[in-house]
Amino acid sequence: MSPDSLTFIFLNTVLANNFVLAMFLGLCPFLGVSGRLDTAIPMGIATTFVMLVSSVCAYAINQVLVAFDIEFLRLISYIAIIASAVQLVEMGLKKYSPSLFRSLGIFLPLITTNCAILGVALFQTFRDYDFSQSLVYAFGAGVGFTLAIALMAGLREKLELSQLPSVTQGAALSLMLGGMLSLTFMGFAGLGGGHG
Amino acid sequence: MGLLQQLRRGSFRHGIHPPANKQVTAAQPIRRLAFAERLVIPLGQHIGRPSRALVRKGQEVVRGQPIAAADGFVSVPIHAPATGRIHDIRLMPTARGELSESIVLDVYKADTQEVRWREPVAAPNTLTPEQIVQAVQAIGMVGLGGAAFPSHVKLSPPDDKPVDTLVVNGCECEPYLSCDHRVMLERPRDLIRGIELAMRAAGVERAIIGIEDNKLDAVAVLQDALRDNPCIRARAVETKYPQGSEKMLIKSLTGQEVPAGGLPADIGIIVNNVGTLAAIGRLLPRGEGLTERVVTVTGPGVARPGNYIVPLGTPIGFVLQQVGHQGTHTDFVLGGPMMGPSVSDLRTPITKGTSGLLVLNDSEVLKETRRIWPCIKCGQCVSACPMHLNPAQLGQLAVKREFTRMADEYHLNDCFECGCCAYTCPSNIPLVQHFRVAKAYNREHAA
Amino acid sequence: MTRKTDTQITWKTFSEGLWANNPVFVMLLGMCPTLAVTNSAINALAMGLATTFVLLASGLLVSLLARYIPKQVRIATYIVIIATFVTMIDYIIQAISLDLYNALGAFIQLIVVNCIILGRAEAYASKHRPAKAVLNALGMGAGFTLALLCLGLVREILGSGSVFGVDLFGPAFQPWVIMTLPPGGFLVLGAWLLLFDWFRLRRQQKETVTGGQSDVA
Amino acid sequence: MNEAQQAMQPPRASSTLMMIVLNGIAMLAGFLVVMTSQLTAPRIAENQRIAIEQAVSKVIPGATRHREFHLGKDGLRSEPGADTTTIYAGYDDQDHLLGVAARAAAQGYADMIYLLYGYDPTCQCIRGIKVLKFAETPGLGDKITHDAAFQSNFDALDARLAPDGQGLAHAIAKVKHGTKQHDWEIDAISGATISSTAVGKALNQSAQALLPQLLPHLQELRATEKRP
Amino acid sequence: MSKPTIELRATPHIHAPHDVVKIMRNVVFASLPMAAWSIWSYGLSALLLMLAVVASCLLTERLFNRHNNTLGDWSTSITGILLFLTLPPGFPAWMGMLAGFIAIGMGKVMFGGLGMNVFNPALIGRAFVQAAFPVAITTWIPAFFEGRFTRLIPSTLTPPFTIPPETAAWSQQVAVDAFTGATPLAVQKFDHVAAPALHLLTGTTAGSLGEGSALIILACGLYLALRRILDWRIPLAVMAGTWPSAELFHWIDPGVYPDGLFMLLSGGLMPGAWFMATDMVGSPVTPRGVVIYGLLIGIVTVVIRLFGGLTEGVMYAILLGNAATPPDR
Ligand SMILES: Cc1cc2nc3c(=O)[nH]c(=O)nc-3n(C[C@H](O)[C@H](O)[C@H](O)COP(=O)(O)O)c2cc1C
Ligand SMILES: Cc1cc2nc3c(=O)[nH]c(=O)nc-3n(C[C@H](O)[C@H](O)[C@H](O)COP(=O)(O)O)c2cc1C
Ligand SMILES: Cc1cc2nc3c(=O)[nH]c(=O)nc-3n(C[C@H](O)[C@H](O)[C@H](O)COP(=O)(O)O)c2cc1C
Ligand SMILES: Cc1cc2nc3c(=O)[nH]c(=O)nc-3n(C[C@H](O)[C@H](O)[C@H](O)CO)c2cc1C
Ligand code: SF4
Ligand code: SF4
Ligand code: SF4
Ligand code: SF4
Ligand code: FES
Repeated sequence: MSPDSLTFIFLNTVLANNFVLAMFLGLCPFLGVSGRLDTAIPMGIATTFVMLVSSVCAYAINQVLVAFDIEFLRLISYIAIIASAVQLVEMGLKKYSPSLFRSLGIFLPLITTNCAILGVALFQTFRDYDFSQSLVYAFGAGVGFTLAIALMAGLREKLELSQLPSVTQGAALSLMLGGMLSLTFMGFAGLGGGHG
Repeated sequence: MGLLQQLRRGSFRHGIHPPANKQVTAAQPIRRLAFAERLVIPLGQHIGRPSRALVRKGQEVVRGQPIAAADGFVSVPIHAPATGRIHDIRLMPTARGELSESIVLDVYKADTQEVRWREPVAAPNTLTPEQIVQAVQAIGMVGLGGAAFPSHVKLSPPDDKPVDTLVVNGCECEPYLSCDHRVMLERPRDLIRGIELAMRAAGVERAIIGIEDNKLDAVAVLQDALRDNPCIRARAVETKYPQGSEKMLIKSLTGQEVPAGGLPADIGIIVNNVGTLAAIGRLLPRGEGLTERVVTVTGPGVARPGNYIVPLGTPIGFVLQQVGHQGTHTDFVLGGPMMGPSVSDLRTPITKGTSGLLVLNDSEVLKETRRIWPCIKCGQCVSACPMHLNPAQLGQLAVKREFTRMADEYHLNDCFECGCCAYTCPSNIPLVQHFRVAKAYNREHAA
Repeated sequence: MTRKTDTQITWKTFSEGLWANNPVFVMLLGMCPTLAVTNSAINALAMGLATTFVLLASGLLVSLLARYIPKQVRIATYIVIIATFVTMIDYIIQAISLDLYNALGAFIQLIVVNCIILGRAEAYASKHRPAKAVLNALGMGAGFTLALLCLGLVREILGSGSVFGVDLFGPAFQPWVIMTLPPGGFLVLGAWLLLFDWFRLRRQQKETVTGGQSDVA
Repeated sequence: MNEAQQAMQPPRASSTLMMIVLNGIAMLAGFLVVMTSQLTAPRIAENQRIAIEQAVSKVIPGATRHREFHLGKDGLRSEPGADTTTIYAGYDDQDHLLGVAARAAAQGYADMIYLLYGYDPTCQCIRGIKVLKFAETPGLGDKITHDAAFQSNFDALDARLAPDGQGLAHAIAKVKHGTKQHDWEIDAISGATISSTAVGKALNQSAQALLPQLLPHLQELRATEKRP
Repeated sequence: MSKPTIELRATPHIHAPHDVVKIMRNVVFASLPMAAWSIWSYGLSALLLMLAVVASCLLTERLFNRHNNTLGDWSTSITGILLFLTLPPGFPAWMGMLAGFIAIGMGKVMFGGLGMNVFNPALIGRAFVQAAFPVAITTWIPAFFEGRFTRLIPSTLTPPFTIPPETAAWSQQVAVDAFTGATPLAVQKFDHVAAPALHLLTGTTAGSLGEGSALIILACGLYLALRRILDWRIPLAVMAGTWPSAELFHWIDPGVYPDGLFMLLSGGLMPGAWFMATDMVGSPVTPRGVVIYGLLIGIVTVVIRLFGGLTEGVMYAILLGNAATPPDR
């Protein structure tokens, strides 16, 4: 599989280089909003959505920046554009699909400023992805994030019924769980890579 | 529980196979037990409103005489189990755990104790359905299978729920018990008469007697007696606990499922225990009240186990004295080992719903004093639960006192406390106990 | 927006971020850079200093300008300010060492979204005088750097057998590769938190002398 | 975060002060950023140059200076174009062309492996590689950067062109550890077969594409020899 | 008749004869033949490693669980033995002990002990050392080497925290003809030569200590399945996930991808399916959940083996299965 192919980019971002478990992006929601499956999954979906939006925005704005040779404004413009785009999307949702807004809307402002979103924008730029690659990359990142946060939420829900020792009841447990999940995802390392 | 077996014999999914321990008692004919000096007759022996006492302290009564009257439709009268004098009417311990209003009767020792009081009845085959229902109530019949639900109520289904099938429950799936087995062997005529009366009363055309296949002799006896009666069939079903639970038995015999939270009547079926129908068949034509019942007295702690006809109200202490018992740690169980409650007070009386008196002594009792481990998620309970619940999850929720979640998300209220889950649990988690607490809590907080 | 009247500068202004409200260990903020770049002590230090710089500069600017910034665009303005300083430090690190820049990767730019910085700008700097804001930012930055170093040191010692690149144990040492890999980040931070929780519980147990309650049910 | 939401909404109180402040901040931000980027630009460029120089001198033994070219379909250019490949020509002190360095990349065990390799036109072989960026496992895959035995594969890795000039005579490929027989084979590192394979793959892909394009222009590179 | 103590008990008054201790003890017994085979194949080194790993597990459990005695339930010993079986022969004892410490400390005690963990403790231990010491854990020693009962593999007694010595040369020197140090999976993956099924069945190939003979594993697993100690659906579902997916790829390109039987019999699939996927603590409780879980493990294993960077994927697949086990139903 060629490392530039869309399938590879997708699988690689979802599994081998999972945004959360291997790239350390989006950890705040991963640790903070993974208490219950029924919030984690909408959170994941909302994040995926915002990633797609910001990927498109970042791709467009980067074309402009490169054209005018003002790359030093990249960070500032990315963050401003992403924030406003998400804001627009949120307002649009509220107006045209109130039901969708109710399920995803509460997460949108939370997501605007997290590293995973900006990470998608920055990494796709660093990797010189073209438009379709960028989109697939953003989608893969979102799916990977959703997968990780859903697994985490499932585990934490299960543990809710355990009699945990008092030492491990806090955030430490979440981190340890994250570590073990990350260990598990190491199994996917080299997926599609050049063996044989 | 292969599929083939299920097709051949009829069965339900899940359930357990505890050792039956029935051989000793099932092999012996029913015997009669002596009268105790003093009988304790609770007014609330059945489900529904307790009966109303008709007698006063000091009054003399003869055997068979009504001493308490039905209080409303879902209630039955009580008849004096022996000739004697009313000692008192007061609170006494009962199998239900709490103290309840009971008639205490001093038995005349010298009396022959024949039934001296009968309501005159017409020939049974001339009775209308209404008259049968009335008569069933008048003789104080309740379900002898354990639930003690007034039988006449079952036999008069509401008009909007027509019934077409009578399922006769001869499973006796609880280990140790064999009273129904003996009744089927020894009183098939009474049983068939009772079935016919019940069919007429409820207006059904068809009756099926379901009997676990460890009692094939009973199947044979009944099939023989029913040779020229096409409406009543006797069928063997798989020996498996809780085959005798009405929902399971209906599934095994007819393939139909009683909807969750519903009653058999919802799918046109009524279920009665063989003991109940045999008693109706025997007592109703004579106009006699229910004054005694067959009780299996057994267990490792009993010296002379067997099936005994015991006058209602006999304290278990007296029964035990008669049959002899031993052991330094004893667990007295009223009913079968899976669902019967433990009693600690030897004055507790045998009542209409008592099918067995089981004495578990040291070997069994100490074995039960086992360490409780955390749930290891082995799933044994899940594959045992006949209601297809998830006892493991329920149990964990119960520990965290998430009682409402248990009911709302995990169908706690479908659990009928059969005990299969707790029986199989390798961690010895007292699941049924957890569920009882949860249900009680939910009931209290429902208001 | 009421400006706090107390202008007293105390030790606590500084030390709050160092320990009691340590952004990583106590508030669990800025997790991504914390875990991503701490596979060696030098990276941890560089990241900590870079973040401190942004905290400090943005804190100062926000504190100076706060009273002139209209409420409606407050956050947007802060973000722009922060992004400016992040861009600056990004270039500065490139100028200092390309190797370091490559090791830290995009995480320098991701300081922009580090919750600590916006949180401090919003919750502290905008409500305090510049001197206090700077001192507090310094404390927070020091606390962040300290936490990163805690992680970076453990991960480098176990993962490479060295401290700041200086070999500790000689060539026979078997490195624990996992420590430099992603799971190591999670596990080491988890272990630190466990350790702190354990100490905290022990102290609590000593304080409230209750019956020896066992940890494990 | 809620305020973030609020803040994004169109300002209600549109006062001139607000405009001034906003503009002021934007200008300040722009000023700071531009200033920094201007101030650091020379240092950064110098850093990059040093990095490249070091890399080039490693993959082209003996090279002391290098020049950057951009190879496209229409030949060598000094400015990068849309479809050009950057190459570095390495010269010794006497300005003799020693070799040409180019980048190559392939998917390794954990992520992409980026390499610089040096091609020596005299021996028609690859004279050295330098791993620029990688994320292989320390202790295993990272041996490609420093394992002496592995590096010695590239002392003279055969990269002759096929007679038709359209590709390599022998594809560069890794073979299992200890089974190298030909000059165009790469002896894999035992325990890091995947990383070794990636190196082989990267070199092969790049050389197959680049060398046929490059060789016709070697003279041009040499032509610069005499120029200072 | 003396007055008896009357016990008041909740229903049911009788209980099935099994309990946790008996179940665990049976699993220990069932895993011993595999351990014995590994000791037969690799000699003293294997024995020593086993003792070290099990002792480390027991000590860790004791260390963290001083209040109630949890050593008696045998489950810790199972973790130890199974962990040992997943390690390569010649694995340094100190690394084995670290794995045991991590398995019990991080994989089990941290969650509250028996029954509370969400991941398979033994595999957490294994995954940790695999990521920590990737070289040591992919160093294979040929089975039945000469003098295995009189001398140790040089790496076994590596001093703590130091790099184990190279064993490649040593292996060649002591190898009995026809036994090589490369695992069948690696040989298949990199050279596309599949080992014959007979060798895999009888365990004359190199590999982890427990993956020697598929026949013995199968027998031990069947024993547990017949005694209803493990849920037979899990190993069947794992194999049902593995075989068809492997056959599918084999059908697409027989030259590169091995056939289903090879997939089933090679590597850790057998012990994984019968002994590790079946650890009920981390697996679903409902029959339907169990089948999905098994299929997932089987398919992920094939994907990792065929397309991943690693030659073996069973461990990661099971851990993923554990993680994906839903919280209820
Ligand atoms: C991107 C993101 C950032 C967050 N940042 C913070 C934070 O800075 N502080 C915080 O307390 N919670 C943070 N959270 C966690 C959620 O807001 C969490 O639901 C909330 O703190 C719960 O508070 P409550 O239980 O008091 O309602 C964040 C969550 C997300 C998704
Ligand atoms: C777990 C369980 C097991 C039961 N087993 C039997 C049984 O074996 N035989 C029986 O007659 N009734 C059994 N019952 C009671 C039946 O469900 C049903 O109530 C009874 O057959 C009705 O007949 P009756 O009213 O004549 O007693 C059982 C109930 C439960 C909940
Ligand atoms: C934690 C871990 C990290 C690994 N890292 C690498 C790596 O960086 N490069 C590599 O080629 N293989 C890596 N591997 C893969 C194995 O070593 C694989 O078995 C090996 O590449 C097979 O090659 P061999 O046939 O030469 O032993 C890694 C394996 C593990 C468990
Ligand atoms: C069938 C069966 C399989 C088991 N497999 C494992 C295993 O793979 N790893 C392990 O640590 N414990 C295993 N155990 C033991 C036990 O379940 C384990 O220690 C618990 O996970 C600890 O909570 C197994 C137990 C049984 C009954
Ligand atoms: S507990 Fe048993 S006997 Fe009592 S009502 Fe329920 S099913 Fe009937
Ligand atoms: S007592 Fe109840 S459970 Fe037991 S056999 Fe009779 S009906 Fe069935
Ligand atoms: S007691 Fe309730 S939960 Fe348990 S097996 Fe019976 S019905 Fe199911
Ligand atoms: S049988 Fe007991 S240990 Fe097993 S899952 Fe059910 S509750 Fe848990
Ligand atoms: S630091 Fe990454 S999401 Fe907060």
